[in-house]
Amino acid sequence: MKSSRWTEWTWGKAVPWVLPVALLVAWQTAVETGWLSSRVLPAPTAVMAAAWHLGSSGELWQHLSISFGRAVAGFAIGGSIGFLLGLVNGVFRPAERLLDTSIQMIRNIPHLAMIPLVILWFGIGEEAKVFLVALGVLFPIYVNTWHGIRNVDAGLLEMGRVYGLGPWALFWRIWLPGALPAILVGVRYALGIMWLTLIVAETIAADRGIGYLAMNAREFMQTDVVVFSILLYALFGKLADSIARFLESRLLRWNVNYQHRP
Amino acid sequence: MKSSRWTEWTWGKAVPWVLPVALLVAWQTAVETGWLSSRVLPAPTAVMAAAWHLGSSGELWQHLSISFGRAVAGFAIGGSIGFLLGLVNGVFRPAERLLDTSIQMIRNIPHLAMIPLVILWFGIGEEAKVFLVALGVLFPIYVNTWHGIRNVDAGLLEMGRVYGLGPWALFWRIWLPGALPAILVGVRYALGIMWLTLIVAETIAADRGIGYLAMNAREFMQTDVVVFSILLYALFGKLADSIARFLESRLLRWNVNYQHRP
Amino acid sequence: QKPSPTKKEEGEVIRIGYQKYGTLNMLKARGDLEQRLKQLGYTVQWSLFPGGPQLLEAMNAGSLDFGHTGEAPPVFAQAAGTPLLYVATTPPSPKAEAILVRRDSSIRTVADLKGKKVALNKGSNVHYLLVQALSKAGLTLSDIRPVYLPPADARAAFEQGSVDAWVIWDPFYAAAEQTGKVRVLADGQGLVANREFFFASRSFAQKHADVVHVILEELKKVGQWANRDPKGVATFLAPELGIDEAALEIASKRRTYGLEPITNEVIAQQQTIADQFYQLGLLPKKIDVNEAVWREAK
Amino acid sequence: MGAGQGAELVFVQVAKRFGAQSVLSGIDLTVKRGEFIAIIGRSGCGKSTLLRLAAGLEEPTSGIIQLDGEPLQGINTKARVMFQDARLLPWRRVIDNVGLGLKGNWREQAAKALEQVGLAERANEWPSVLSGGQRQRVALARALISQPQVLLLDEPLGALDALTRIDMQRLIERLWQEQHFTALLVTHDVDEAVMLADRVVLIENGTCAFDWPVRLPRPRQRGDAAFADLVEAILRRILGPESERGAIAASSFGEKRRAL
Amino acid sequence: MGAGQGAELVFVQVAKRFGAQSVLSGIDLTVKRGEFIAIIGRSGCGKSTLLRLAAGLEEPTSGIIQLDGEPLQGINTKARVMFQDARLLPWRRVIDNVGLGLKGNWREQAAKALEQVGLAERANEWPSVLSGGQRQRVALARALISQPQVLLLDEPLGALDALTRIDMQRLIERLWQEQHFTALLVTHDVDEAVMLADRVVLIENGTCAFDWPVRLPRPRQRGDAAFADLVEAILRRILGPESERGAIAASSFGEKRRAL
Ligand SMILES: Nc1ncnc2c1ncn2[C@@H]1O[C@H](COP(=O)(O)OP(=O)(O)OP(=O)(O)O)[C@@H](O)[C@H]1O
Ligand SMILES: Nc1ncnc2c1ncn2[C@@H]1O[C@H](COP(=O)(O)OP(=O)(O)OP(=O)(O)O)[C@@H](O)[C@H]1O
Ligand SMILES: [Mg+2]
Ligand SMILES: [Mg+2]
Repeated sequence: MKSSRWTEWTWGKAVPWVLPVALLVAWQTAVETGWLSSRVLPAPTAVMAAAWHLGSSGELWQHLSISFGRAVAGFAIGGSIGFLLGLVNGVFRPAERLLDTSIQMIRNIPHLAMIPLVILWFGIGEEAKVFLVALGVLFPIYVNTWHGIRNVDAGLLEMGRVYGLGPWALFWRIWLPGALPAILVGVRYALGIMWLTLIVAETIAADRGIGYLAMNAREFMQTDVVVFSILLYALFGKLADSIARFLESRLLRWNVNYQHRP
Repeated sequence: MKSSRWTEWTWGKAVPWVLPVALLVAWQTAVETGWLSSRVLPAPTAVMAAAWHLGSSGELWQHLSISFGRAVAGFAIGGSIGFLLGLVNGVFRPAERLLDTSIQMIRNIPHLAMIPLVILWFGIGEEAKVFLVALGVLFPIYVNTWHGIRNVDAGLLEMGRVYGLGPWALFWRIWLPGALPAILVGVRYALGIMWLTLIVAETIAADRGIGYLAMNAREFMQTDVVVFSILLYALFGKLADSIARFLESRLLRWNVNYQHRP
Repeated sequence: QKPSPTKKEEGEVIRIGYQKYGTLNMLKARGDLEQRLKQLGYTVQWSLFPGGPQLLEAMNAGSLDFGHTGEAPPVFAQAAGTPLLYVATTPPSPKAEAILVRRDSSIRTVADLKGKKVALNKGSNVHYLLVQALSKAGLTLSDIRPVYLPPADARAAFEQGSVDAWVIWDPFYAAAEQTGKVRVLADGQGLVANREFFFASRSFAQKHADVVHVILEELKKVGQWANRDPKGVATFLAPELGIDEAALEIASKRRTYGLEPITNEVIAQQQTIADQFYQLGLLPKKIDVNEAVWREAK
Repeated sequence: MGAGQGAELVFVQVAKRFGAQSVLSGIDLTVKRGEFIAIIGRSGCGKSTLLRLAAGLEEPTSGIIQLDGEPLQGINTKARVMFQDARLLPWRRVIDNVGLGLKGNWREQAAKALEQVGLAERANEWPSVLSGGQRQRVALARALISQPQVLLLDEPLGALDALTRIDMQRLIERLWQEQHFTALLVTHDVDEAVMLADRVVLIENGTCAFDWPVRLPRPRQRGDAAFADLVEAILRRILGPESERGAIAASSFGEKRRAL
Repeated sequence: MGAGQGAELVFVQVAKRFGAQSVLSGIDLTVKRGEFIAIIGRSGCGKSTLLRLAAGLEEPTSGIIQLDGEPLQGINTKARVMFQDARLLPWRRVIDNVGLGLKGNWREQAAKALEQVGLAERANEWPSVLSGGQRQRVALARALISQPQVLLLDEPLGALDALTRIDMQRLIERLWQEQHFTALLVTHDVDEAVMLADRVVLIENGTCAFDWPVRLPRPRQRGDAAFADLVEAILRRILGPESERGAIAASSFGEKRRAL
């Protein structure tokens, strides 16, 4: 019994890593057998060496901590605005009429094209970078919140109103929990976007940050650092995913669809 | 009766444009009064002139048609893969265990950082560009399909199985329509991403395409064209949104939450 | 020169990468090269790149046979092991890059830059120019506050007042001058060479030396034309770049077109740049430029 | 929300159409303060619609609904509805569902209400694991606990067995006697209607086709002859005496009772 | 799926637990080919669970379920279930819901089934606009049309008025006589159970506590003395003769009937 539980646990933890590890092994083999030129794609060991170098010099942690600050600030701002807009547009049709088209239009403007304008508005300081992250995070949260709110069971809402719930209680007891599965999908997506946007944001006069690290390495063709930063992003993706899963498992316990989760 | 219908119709059509038009007017005024330097942000009229020039020389249509081709190809490929992955991972837990982490990791790698690798794999031709678009489109479709599938009413699925529906019928009659609202949110998002990714993809040795147009203009500081391309993107956003809305109104007629739509 | 068709595979493709502002762009527009290579049984595939680093990136991946950049990108590419070979260069054009300040700025000399924010493209030609200019004024990079921005962003930051000075090259330099709102603090004269370089990938140069020669010949012709007719160059480039013809004429006049071989002097200049970048910590390792120079097997 | 104070509800020529389909056409009904009315009628005749109108969840196509003399506009804040489907919040525990919208020490009250409907030990479970009848009882507890002025019950005991049903009927009657709320009860069980109501109203063809006052003293006894007569009369009317079905009904329900 | 051929269903010491909670503990029940069994019991006693076990939607914690002599594994492909909640697909029209899973010219059959449940003219509407009883009838039509070997009905007529209910009972009986399927019917209406079933099984404390064979000839008459006696006996047993409730029950249902 105990051992089978343990097997189950390892299975749950290990299986997701099968594919990434297999890829890593294949890659190392390909480089070692010379099938892939190490100039073109450095071996994992070489990438590790670059990582070690960055890490031990303390440079990496500087990059990380500064990016982390930007990411969190941007997420907080963009996430809240997106959430509020999604909420308002999901609940009130006239608001949706007025705002949705404009939001969908802004959403579609690439950050890269927008940079000159962003510099004009915010200068080259932290504001510009945080603004871009916020903008990137805003839309997935907005779209999914809107969708979640729109699909809250109308019968439950009727029930809530009949039972005398005020707007506030209605929101906390019905709108929000009803929309939560969709909102968490938005959060999951936005946590990824948060890091993604940094790579663009940190082309604006940055000399720290992992977006800077990546783009600078690309510019100077330091392939090992480029690949390392890609791995770093991938790990952040995994991290974001774990956070999202954790939130889901905590907040959606009532939902049979989210039960039996590892 | 008839006139009130007409008013309603115009209201429905006009309101979404209130904000964009107001912005446009404010902008023109700001430039004309000299509050905003026209070199920094050209007046809407100047942008119109640039648009007219690009349009009448036929250049614009070349850019558009070539980007359109890439966008459609990328959307078709990435959309189908994302849909299939979302489906498989939504339906089969073991598949999700195995694949989801990897997908979430890849999702988080910025295209900009990936370009060196993409060039290695696909060269600098069309494949590389289509690949990037496909990659960009894949994830919103994947995440939302997965979410939609995961949240299909378990009671209806039980019913379907008891009524002898095979896997195929179960998919067409229950999984798919049940997940459709969420999938359409993914489509809505992906239609935007499709154009967004092009701006990165078309930095890879492109000499046509609207991403190229935007980045080239940015490079050579043709502010009017930069702004025009931003407007173009915004219009595409609106277009994508209209397509998504059209699909929703056609496919989700049964859903009270999507009724009474303009 | 007679073609010897037996040697060539029929319809082999020569992949050339070019940028909008440079000699290859004009070569492409004139179409002479295609004509000649067609006789030799080759077709040409042109790929446009937004900048030198991207072009060399493609060459590194084996997607390009021939290309051109300024003087800084190949240094980094070589450090990364890109199999490129310097095949030719142009005469120096030191006047084609400069340090700019706003017209009403209180900064009068390079020495006044101390403690000021200076926008520049990291690791580019102007990075080297700035280092040279500062050292002549008795300063180092750590005495100023460098702000690394690509040209378009830098201009926005410069005009918005986020930075005090801007180190930039042509044609952006000329375009900025045209606005009448900038003042030149110093240009590259006496500081840098500022050349354009032509490269072939190692394997291509080995296999198709003859083609390299053909390309160089054609480049030479184009260069001669450009030198004779800077106005023509401006007229040609204006619609391509979307930059004012007058500005382009200025830019065209202050650079020298043409083709020069990679002499030991040129190699030495490149080596100095590489060593400088290495000292600044931009280059991860020392390189030997000499190793990347095309020397035809006799 | 004054407990012990029912509200008066008056329907004046109320009609309701959905698109082309006319569901109710001219309902005239006065429900006095604290009166208990049972509504019966065939499936799809508009009983739920009538309750939704009274709750302010639908607007009448024509006619007026008056609540304590004032025309009803928007949600009827004096009313609580027990819907035909349970409508429990899946993300709240059973006890939280019962206490929804209550203030003060609602947890104690909710626990007591759950005990009254026989589900005390299920208080901390998710609604999704309850059986159909258990869900219905949770919804009933939620409706009863809220001490409304108007209580609208839409087939509240449809999924319960005979024994539990009798218990619940008693519970409803007791609370009604304590709190004097106005009650509208939709039911398919004529016995239940006669057991609880002051008046039984039959809806047919979109109007109140018939109206039986129930003048039996409480607590009512099913064994009572007058009780049985009334049930029989109502069944005769709804099953239709002429038809073959009518004959069955009469023999099955009515005549046996009269024979008592 | 052979029409006119019921399947045999045997429960051998079937137990079912949900976590710590034991719902069924040792069910022994043999349902012969073509037999019609009614299951009664208190709310939450495990009737729906028993049906779900028979349908293969739940696995027994212990014990075996045999279908035609073979142990049941996975979904019971010979069975169709009418669930306690209607479970209509909201994205398919009423007629498409009825025809779900059918092949051939199902549209005609579905239209006929809809007519039999009295909803012919609602064929092309979305399920969301139907009333509770109408939804139940659509689900019933869907279950009846599928010509199963085992039909599992979970309170199929709970939301219907007396008149419609009698019609539907007739419909079920007629189809059963025509097609000879094996039927398990969960109901709270003892009258209904006796009207339709060959045997009435009472579930109590997780086991089949009692089993009344119904040996009345069909078509059965509610007016019949034997019919009334059996109903009374069953009611006495479930309401408990000792309790006050028992007394009410006896007087209300039983004695009147006996007096006939
Ligand atoms: N998935 C589940 N998890 C935990 N408990 C469950 C689950 N399904 C049912 N139960 C419990 O099992 C018991 C029996 O449920 P079941 O639905 O079989 O009752 P029932 O006899 O059909 O009652 P009703 O007449 O009210 O429909 C109930 O107490 C219920 O709470
Ligand atoms: N939103 C709606 N749109 C269209 N028709 C509706 C709507 N709601 C109800 N109806 C129709 O109105 C009629 C009355 O419905 P209602 O729910 O009031 O019936 P009911 O008397 O409660 O029936 P039951 O006893 O079956 O619950 C039905 O024919 C139903 O189809
Ligand atoms: Mg109803
Ligand atoms: Mg049940």
